[in-house]
Amino acid sequence: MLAPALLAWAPTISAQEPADPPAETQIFIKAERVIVQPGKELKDAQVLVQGGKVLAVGTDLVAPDGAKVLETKVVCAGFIDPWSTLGLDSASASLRDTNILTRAVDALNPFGSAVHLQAALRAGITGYGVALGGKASVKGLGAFVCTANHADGGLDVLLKDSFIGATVGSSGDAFDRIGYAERLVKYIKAGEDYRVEQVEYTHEIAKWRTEIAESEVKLEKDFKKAKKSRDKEIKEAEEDNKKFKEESYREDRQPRKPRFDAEKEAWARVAEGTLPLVVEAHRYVELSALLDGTKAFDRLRLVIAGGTEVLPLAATLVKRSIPVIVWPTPLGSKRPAGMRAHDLSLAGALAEKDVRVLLGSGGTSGTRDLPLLAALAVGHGLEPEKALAALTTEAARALDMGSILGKVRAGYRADLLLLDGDPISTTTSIRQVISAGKIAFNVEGGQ
Amino acid sequence: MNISSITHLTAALALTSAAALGGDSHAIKVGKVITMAGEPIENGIVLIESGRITAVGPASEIQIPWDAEVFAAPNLVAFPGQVEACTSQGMDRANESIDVAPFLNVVDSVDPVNFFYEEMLRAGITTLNVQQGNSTVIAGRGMIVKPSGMTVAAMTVRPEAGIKIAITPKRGKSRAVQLMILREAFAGLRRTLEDLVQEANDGNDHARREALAQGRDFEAEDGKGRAMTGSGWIVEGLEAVPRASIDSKILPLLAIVEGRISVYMACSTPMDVLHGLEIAKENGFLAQTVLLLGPTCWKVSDEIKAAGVRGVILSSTLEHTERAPFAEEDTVTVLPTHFAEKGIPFALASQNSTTQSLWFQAARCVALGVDREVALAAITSGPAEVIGLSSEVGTIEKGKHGNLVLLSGDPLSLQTQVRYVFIEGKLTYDRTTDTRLQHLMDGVQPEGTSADEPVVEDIHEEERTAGDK
Amino acid sequence: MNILIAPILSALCAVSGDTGSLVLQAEVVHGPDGPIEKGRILIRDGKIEAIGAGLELPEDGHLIELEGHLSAGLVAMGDQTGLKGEALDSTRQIMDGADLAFGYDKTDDGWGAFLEAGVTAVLLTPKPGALVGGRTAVVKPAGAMVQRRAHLHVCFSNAAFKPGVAPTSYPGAISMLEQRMKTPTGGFALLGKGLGVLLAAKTRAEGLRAVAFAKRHDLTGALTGVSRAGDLADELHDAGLGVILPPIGAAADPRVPASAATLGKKDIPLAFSLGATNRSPHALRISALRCMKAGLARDAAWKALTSGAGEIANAPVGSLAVGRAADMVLWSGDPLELTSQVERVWIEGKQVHGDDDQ
Amino acid sequence: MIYPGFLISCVLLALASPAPEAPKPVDLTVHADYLHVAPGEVVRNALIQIRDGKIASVLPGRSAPDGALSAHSIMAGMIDASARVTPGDVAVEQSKEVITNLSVTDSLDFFNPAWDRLARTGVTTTLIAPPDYNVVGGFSVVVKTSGPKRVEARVVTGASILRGAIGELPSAGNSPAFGRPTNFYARRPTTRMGVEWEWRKAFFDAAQSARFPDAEFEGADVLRACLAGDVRIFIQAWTTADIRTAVYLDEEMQAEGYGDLDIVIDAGAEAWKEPAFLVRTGTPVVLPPFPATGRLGERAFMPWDTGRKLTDLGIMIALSAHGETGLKERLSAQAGYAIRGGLTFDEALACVTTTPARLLGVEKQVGAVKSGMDADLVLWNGAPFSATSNIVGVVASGEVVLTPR
Repeated sequence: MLAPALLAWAPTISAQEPADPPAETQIFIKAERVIVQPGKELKDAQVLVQGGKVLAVGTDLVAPDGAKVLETKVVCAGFIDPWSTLGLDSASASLRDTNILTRAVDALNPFGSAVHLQAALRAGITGYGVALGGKASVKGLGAFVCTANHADGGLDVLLKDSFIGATVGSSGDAFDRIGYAERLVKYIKAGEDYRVEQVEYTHEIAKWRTEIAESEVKLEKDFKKAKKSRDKEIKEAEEDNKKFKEESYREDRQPRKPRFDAEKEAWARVAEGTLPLVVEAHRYVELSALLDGTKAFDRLRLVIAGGTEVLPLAATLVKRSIPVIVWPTPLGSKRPAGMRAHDLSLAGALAEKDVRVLLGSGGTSGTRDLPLLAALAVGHGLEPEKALAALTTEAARALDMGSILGKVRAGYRADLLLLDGDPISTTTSIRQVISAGKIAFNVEGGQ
Repeated sequence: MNISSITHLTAALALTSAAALGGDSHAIKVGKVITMAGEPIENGIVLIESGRITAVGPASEIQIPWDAEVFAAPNLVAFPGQVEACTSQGMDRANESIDVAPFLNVVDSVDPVNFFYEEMLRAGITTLNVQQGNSTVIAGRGMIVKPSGMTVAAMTVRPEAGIKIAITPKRGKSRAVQLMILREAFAGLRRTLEDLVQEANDGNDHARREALAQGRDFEAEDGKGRAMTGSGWIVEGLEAVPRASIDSKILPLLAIVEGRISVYMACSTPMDVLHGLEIAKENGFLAQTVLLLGPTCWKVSDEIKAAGVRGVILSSTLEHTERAPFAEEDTVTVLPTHFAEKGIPFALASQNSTTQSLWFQAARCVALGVDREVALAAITSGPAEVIGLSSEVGTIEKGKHGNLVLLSGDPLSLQTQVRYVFIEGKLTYDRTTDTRLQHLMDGVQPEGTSADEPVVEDIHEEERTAGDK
Repeated sequence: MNILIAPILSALCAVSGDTGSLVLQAEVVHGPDGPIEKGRILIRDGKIEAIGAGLELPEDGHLIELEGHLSAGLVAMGDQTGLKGEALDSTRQIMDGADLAFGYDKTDDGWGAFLEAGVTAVLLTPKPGALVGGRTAVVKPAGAMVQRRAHLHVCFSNAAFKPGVAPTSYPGAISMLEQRMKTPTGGFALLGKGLGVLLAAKTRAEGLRAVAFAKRHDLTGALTGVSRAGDLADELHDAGLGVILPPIGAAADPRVPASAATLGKKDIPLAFSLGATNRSPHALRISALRCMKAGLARDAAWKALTSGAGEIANAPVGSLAVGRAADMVLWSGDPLELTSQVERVWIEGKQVHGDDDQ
Repeated sequence: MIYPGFLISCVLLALASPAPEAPKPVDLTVHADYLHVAPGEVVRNALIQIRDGKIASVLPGRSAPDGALSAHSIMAGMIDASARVTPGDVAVEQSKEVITNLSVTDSLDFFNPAWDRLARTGVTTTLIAPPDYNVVGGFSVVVKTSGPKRVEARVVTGASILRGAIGELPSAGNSPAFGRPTNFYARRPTTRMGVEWEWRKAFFDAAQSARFPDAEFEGADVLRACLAGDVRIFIQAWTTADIRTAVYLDEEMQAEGYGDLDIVIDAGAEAWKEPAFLVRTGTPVVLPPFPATGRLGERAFMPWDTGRKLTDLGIMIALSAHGETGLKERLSAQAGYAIRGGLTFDEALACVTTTPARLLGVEKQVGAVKSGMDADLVLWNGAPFSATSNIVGVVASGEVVLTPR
């Protein structure tokens, strides 16, 4: 368990950050609107926060004495960027020598990235999924990190193994690019086989040991007899001075232990669905190749990132409930040649077809832009409610955080935004950002 | 009275040893002895026999054995030979391309005729810990040498003295990959040992069953191995495996985990330090870890203090200047004072024999506000401690190696010169015969020299520049 | 409002029986003097004939009531769309006679993106890479040429230096320009006579040199490319120059939008460019928004996207003023709000983008 | 005739508007246990009063009033006659090998953090020269290392100093012109010999142009001004061969009756090898930073007692750090090394204050702590230049640029 303990060591991100109230201090928020989750709202409601969690949400709560009271127009859950490279040391954001064992947490540099982390926090992003190596075909273990400081001042890593990141078709000709997809499928298959092999071994070895144990008991029982006959044979041998020969002993060979393979072990976790697999792919051919290839693995949890040309495959995505992390960035003429211009309308179009849509920045400093990108997506046909869901509930769910993040709900982690308007509007400004129950950013500066 | 009797005794010893060793007994008389162990001694005498100091004291109290070679320098100051706590110079090449290569040994790379040792000697450094360079993951075993002798054997003070582990990625590697390889190295070691134990046990069981079947009496061979020790993790039952039967390639790794060999850990950035300490803790070698810190690592000094490593070596950059992204002002951090204030004892490192030699580093520390005693310790007793040789070198005390430097004045003054250097009692350096120094200081071209000075590579360069970005 | 109506009616009598006119009404019309609730705008022959609340419908015209905000089209500065290879001639260092207008290709498929983003005027500039890269032009996406010769593009950044070609240095470049200004010919002769100057630079030091040059020869125009021009506010104000800000990306130094705010406070004319890399036109509104968050006043930001940009572009674009070509955008909401969609775009009264249910 | 290079900075001066960062002159009092007014002049317990960026008065035997900056020792702000803070090759016009009508001024970037760092090392005045990729690179300029980030606020009017180089650099990158040259690097000089030849040619042509009007060429006036001794020439010459060349050039011009060049050797690492030439012509030398290990630029070699040797021969020397600011490279460290090489404290002090001030023609304004001069002070926590003392404070034109901790 390297991550939290270790990274909690890094120094506080911002000097001007207000001193946190002691963990016991309660925060009581009164708001005109509390967006519990997209589509579920409370008017003139209150939120009580304690010990890093939301203690209660209601319309008739009263402030306990000693609680710090905040008033605002709107409260909603902190935004989540499921697809970021924020906090990585600059070199590691664009690696190519990664494999499934490389870990994003090993490249997190809270010292170099303080400015960007702070900017993201101020923009309302309280948590993000981070993976290595911009275009590496296998990026390795992605982590889930918070933008605000850990209680002891460092980066707050909620999950050091949140997902596996991969890329398909980042380079090469059409055939190479499909090749990436096929290779990915091979890896997963290998992982699956490896798991099977291990299970078989454990059965065999258990069986072998019991059999041997039984025969051992028998041998012990027959030992005296055996000893007698041996002594007898020795004597006989001496008499007709022949050389005494031990009778040979045979038993079933012990089953061979399968050679340990760290990479296959990790791929096995992907195959059995304990780790989601986030694959960046853009072109139709590669996307369909990937979807076809992974059909067989029914426990695999696939997430598509980018997905520029994924629209025609919407049906499949819906059927297999595969979410798409859309990157609604105005690419302009920098868009890769031969890709259709979906960059801004894609989110809306997918959502229309009931595909689970997430929004990601795919960048280091870009993370702070996520709310802007969401607004642009709305400006191109995504329903505001779906946009908010993409930034909160859906993102949390896709990265195994659904049970503690993304909602303003009792028991959930208190990552909250206090706003003076609609969360998705770009003219709204954020009054306070609460992370793990502490005021991590306050527009008024002080407490 | 007491003292004189002792000296009689030593004299007697000297007589016998003189007979045996042909008079290996020296008395060095100087105006002042800075022992770095207690108050300086005016008009002091240092007695050295068979390479070791047998007595130190004021002339009035020390009786010189009749057979001792007396070296009188009433105007000079004796100072302990300085100790270079970790260097990668003086080897034919500093790095091997293999990532994990603890089976290598710098003994095969140390180059006795390298200019570097001459330079170090000239600067008054008499003990050097030579470790592989930083472009590695787990390096070969290093050694401690003295800058004199024509063969590595002659130079050797301690063989097998530590292993370099680099947390800072080796050239062309990323942090994530570097750390993956490092973790995998130890995880691999553990798996291998576990398998060995398993095999050994299975082997024994089979032998026993065979004996039962054949009706023989069976006494299980108890493993000639040694049980595993260590504070990180332990593989039970390793005693069943004779150490000799373990692949010699991984034995040094086992030595690390069992805490039997020092680790010199190269960390150029604070994040490296955090990862490094974690890995050291996981694998139980924190206590014999020495950190080689880049200029930015002051940012985690609290964690370093808390971790309780064996030692800290500062890079030759003593003042760190950086401009935070989007900031208008530089932030300047004075490293030695910072660590001194945090109560973390540190050793200094030198880059070259002139503007960045150890004594000059110490002088700069004083200039930057470090207590004079602390600064002097950081180039003598401090580094001796760090390399685990404090009982042998670093101060002028009875029982230690006869390593001293005779200076023309205060050790930290610009005008002071290194006049003579004694290593294990032998006069090893004499400024009056140092033609290359005359060349450097006075522009006198020594006959038959190609006057092309060695280029001493600056191993801390990238860190220094890293800070300023 | 009556003041407005009177002349219009007379105008209508005058032009009775011609092709007819069009009156648009929107929830809000962003006129030259600020937003007008339930504003109306009268268009004839592609020109704006009147604007105001409660304009009466001339009998030959018909009224379209629109939902959302109607505003002038945005003006994008410093772009090379449609210039293809023409963006920079590498054979010469000084091309004061070269008109980018000749490189303008209205058929370029890149223009669609501009209409999608509500941009109706674009200032074409050469890529920096020559000391004097040519004369800029103002065009409409897939439409007409508005201004063939807007500025002389002079590059004060080190991008202007090529190995083996004079000048190789800042001092060399400046003295070369000084030489040309002594006895001006070609483009230099037109400076101040209708032709503005576009001073391209990157660093603040280069900016200072550029501004000093303009001041010495009292040239009008704008400084472009200096992201932290705010630090030069006094010099800029003193020399009466405008500023074209490079696109403010996600990674941008927070001091960049802050510096825009500084310029705003000093009333220095502002506009946003798309940079040399042909960013998506959406970058314009995003940049403006960032500056607003950093303290640039709302109407200053809006001006920088429209009329202010028009002035710097040295062309009659970016405003719904009477007499101007009817280049308009219908937004689903507040144009400075990224969630607002571009519903329709008109150029010279003709709808060129959006669903046409006329 | 004004040279275009200057014209620009002059115009800038003309329109000098109060720049945003312009420091409001603040009155300041500084106290020193030991004040090194100038080499050889020490005042105990001195109180220095500063008004409008100038030193108003120096009062001996005073105790430090509350709130006054104070330090163990104080000396004048240092002057580096070869600071080399330029944007690099874009600071010198290479389209001709001899450039006389341009100034490096038009390339300076005062937003560069290097200036603050330089100021914090106690260097308050510098000579900035065009980099040495040309034979003659144009005019240098004397600037302050701190103050408003505007040229007009930083430039100090001193001697007009032309910059040139002998040795490898001016010919580096040039290639002989085969067939039709594609760019101007296909030209002379391609060797040291060529460089030497270009120097001669330049001055010979200039001398001719004085006699025959039709021999006039662009920039000849500047070269004539050099021959007349009105413009000083800093020549970079590392090795003894190059130094010799420079001296011969001067003597040749005299012999021909063309005039008398006012030459200063910059980076004269090997001046110690054949000092006779320099003694003969009374040519001053700016020494490069001392070598940490091995050799210096162009494989020149400078022993640590160079300062001592040249001073004994009466050759005027200044020290330089070439703009380095590291603890062990900065100018104050160079003074320390010179002392290690045998120079006395006062000699070393002169080498970084009064002497460079004279070489730059600004000795009336900077280089000593006297009333009326710029309030440029370096505050030490011990004896200046000693290995165990450090610069703890710096005042430049009355502004505190490094505050004692």
